[in-house]
Amino acid sequence: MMKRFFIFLILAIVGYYIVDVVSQIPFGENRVNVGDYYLDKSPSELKVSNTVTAIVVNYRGFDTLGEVTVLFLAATGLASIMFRRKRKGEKDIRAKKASSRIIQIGSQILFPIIILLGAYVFIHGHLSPGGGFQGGVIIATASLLMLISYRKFKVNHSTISWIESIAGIVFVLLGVTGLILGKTFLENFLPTGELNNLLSGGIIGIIYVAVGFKVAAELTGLIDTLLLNNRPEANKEK
Amino acid sequence: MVISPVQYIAIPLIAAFLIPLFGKLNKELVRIIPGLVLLYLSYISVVLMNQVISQNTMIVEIIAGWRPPWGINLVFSPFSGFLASLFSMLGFIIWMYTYNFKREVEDAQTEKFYVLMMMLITGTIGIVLTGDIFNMFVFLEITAISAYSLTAFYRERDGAEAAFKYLLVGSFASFFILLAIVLLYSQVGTLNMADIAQKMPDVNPYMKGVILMLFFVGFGIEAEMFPLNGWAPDVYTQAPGPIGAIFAGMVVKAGIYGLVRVIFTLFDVHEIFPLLMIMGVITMAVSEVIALRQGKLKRMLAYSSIGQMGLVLVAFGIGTHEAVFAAIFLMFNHAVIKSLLFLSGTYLVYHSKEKNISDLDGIGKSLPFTSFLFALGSLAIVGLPPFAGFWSKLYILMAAADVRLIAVIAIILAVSVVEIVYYFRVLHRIYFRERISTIEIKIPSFNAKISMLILAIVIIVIGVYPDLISGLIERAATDLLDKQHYIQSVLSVGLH
Amino acid sequence: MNWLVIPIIVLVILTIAAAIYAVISKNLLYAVVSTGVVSLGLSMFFFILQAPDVALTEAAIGVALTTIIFIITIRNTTEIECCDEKKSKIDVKKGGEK
Amino acid sequence: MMNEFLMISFYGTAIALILIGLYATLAKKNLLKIVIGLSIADSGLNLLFMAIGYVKDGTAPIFSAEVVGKNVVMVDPVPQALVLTAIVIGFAVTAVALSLVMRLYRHHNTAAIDEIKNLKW
Repeated sequence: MMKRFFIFLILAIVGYYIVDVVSQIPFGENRVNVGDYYLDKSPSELKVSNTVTAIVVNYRGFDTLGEVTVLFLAATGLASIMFRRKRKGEKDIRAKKASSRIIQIGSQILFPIIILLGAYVFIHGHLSPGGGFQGGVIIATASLLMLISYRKFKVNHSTISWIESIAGIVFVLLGVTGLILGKTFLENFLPTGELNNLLSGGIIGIIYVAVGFKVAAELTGLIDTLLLNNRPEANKEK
Repeated sequence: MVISPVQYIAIPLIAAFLIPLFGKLNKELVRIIPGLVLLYLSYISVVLMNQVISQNTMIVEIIAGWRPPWGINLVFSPFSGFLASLFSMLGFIIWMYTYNFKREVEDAQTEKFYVLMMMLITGTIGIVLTGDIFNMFVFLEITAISAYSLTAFYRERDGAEAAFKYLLVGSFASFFILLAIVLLYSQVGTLNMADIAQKMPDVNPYMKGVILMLFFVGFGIEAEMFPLNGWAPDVYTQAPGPIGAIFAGMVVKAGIYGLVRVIFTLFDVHEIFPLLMIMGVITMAVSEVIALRQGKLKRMLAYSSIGQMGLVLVAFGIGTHEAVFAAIFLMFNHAVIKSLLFLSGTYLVYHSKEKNISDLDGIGKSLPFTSFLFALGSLAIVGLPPFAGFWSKLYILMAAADVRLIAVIAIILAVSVVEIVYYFRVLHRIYFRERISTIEIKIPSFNAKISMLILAIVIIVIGVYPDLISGLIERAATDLLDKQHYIQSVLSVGLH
Repeated sequence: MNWLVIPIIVLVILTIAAAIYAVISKNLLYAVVSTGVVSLGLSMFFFILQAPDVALTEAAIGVALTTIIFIITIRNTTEIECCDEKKSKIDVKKGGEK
Repeated sequence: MMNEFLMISFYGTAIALILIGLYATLAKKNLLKIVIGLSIADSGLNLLFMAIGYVKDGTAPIFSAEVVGKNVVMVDPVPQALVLTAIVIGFAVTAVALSLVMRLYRHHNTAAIDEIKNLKW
């Protein structure tokens, strides 16, 4: 009872101040801030039509590098947390029973389509909404579909870690290349091309594709780790 | 390629992405690569620190070719550079300790352990080096996620429970920090810390106060401030020993860095200083008293660590140049000494199930070297001469005396007595009791001995010649207090 | 100007109601699904706020992936929230629900 | 008028989500409910940030062929980029939290906080 009272007290205080502060922030107003600069420079200098992509990959590309690292660490940490010794003769069992034929055929048809969609999304990240993260997630969803509909569908962890590592290294090395060429880390060193053209924006497109591969590989690995653990008898372990 | 601060982040990242591949080639590479990386980071620390001190500047590195406030930048100033160097060197020493640690752990797990450990260190370095507030949040999350996973590393302990607790509290911290960043952005329209500092006088004071409180709570959790430190003792107890040393030596220091950077540079609001001091005093007094009652060695060390953090907060709360100097000195000392205590303490209770202090009876004879180093660390941390801890405590007392804070001095002295009592209780058990327990004894490996020895030598050398390092710390304190210089150096980069 | 009003009101109510239901529901599976609904509402909010990038991300991560990993977790653990028998007994004595 | 309506609905929803999420995290005894609470609170924060970046009558910050060369108002792209990052980070934290929940369940065979008390809470 006492605890509940304290919780409501804390919530009341936090709530009061948030409401009070937020209501002082004018809504819908065009403030002077760094965003204007990006809106100004992104189409004219970087030739990237999607300003959000320009910010995510170039202006604040360092954040994105950190973000990819966060996902990488989450996948690593999750595998470390869920790690269990295999008992003798134990095999990886995923779902209890195989899905119905309809689902299997359906996912077989959908799988390549979803992969294509994901690839499209991250290749066009600098032109239209979407990009490496969204595309990567879409591809991961496709492999999830296969994982749940086929009992024997195996994710090759070796391939995944190759893709993951290479994509990550491509990202960092593209950054370091800028440094070697006498510019700064992650600075664009390729010609920027024409606005609204697939080959525009210099290294932005390449980085976003690398991010897409990395995110897709990481999330697929992450879901597979979670699913492998998915068996009732595992719960009884002490 | 010229040496530049961005290598602090880029090199460990490449290594982290490569380790899973190298792990397939050779199991030993997984253990060696992080060491090489940390050694290289220590090397660039020396070069950059030398450059900063001799040219009396700060190195501001632009990333992606956009100068501040539009791009992200890294600032290697005397203060942040000092901490980054400390973290990389301490990281290397701790790596040396872990090299032969727990060889029985499976290969797949070893690989993850090293990736996470290296990224934990990199995350803390990123927090201190970055000049962008949102980027700091990202690095905070990198640190946090590696920390959660490492806390739950051992399956035979209650690590998952401690990690969940840590995750819960840590998520609150990042929630508050992110909320503060959001509100700050709505007020100043920028994320670069120098730019924020410059535009801060225009923000209305009420808004400023609320945002500062949010930052205060958020970073306070990371810095183990009372009453937000419930996670710390469990995490220290459950995490692997060397990781405990990293938590005490680096993660918490990075939290303190965030707190003081926000208070001193971003906001420069002097009204917060008394609050900082009061929170520090409470943190110190409460946790040291609790430490007195602990039966488990690592819990005791954890509470002692919280207490020392309280002392750091008190010193920053005094706010004068001398006090800030003393606070940074104490941060350095605490990082080194508490690491030594955790590293040696881990071997003292290696096979003990309960990790109780009572298991230590008479261990001084069976593990003379480790026990000696533990004793040395204990003497240093309570502030006895001629060890490093003495000087920082003395400077803090002097700084407090300068501004006539008699009550604070009295509390610090009283707390020191408590500290002496509980550390000597442990030493008494180690040296003046007969060994009765039948717990197996683990002899530290050679590299672990070397790494502990290096820390001990640092403690003694700094204790005898504090001037070796006080020059650097003096510059760090000046840097932290000189907000205008920071703003100018960052915003003028790349103008010509 | 006004064609947006009704959809927004519906969206606000839907999102908040789903959030509240996610918190109070005793069945964790329902709670997780309503968290997904919150994400869906959020993604529509982002679309209205002219942020297609974020809307797409929220739809992909918040609605799909987060819900999936929650469901995997529930399949591995338990579906029912309340495990505290003592407390529910007291509730019964007091004449609480059920 | 419309502007006030939008302000109240966006800010209001965001704050409501934040408070509901925080309540669940603080008051609930079930580990999964706590994680759900965290994720709802994060969502609220993201919405708040997006609402702050909104500009009246602005379009999405994408210079597609129809927009180039015309004088259009665009919404602030920075919050969008940051929220993108925040969503991904939130997902990572949720994933780690859930794996911890599963491990706790394996050990204790329960997801109730009251029954997992090997350490002091």
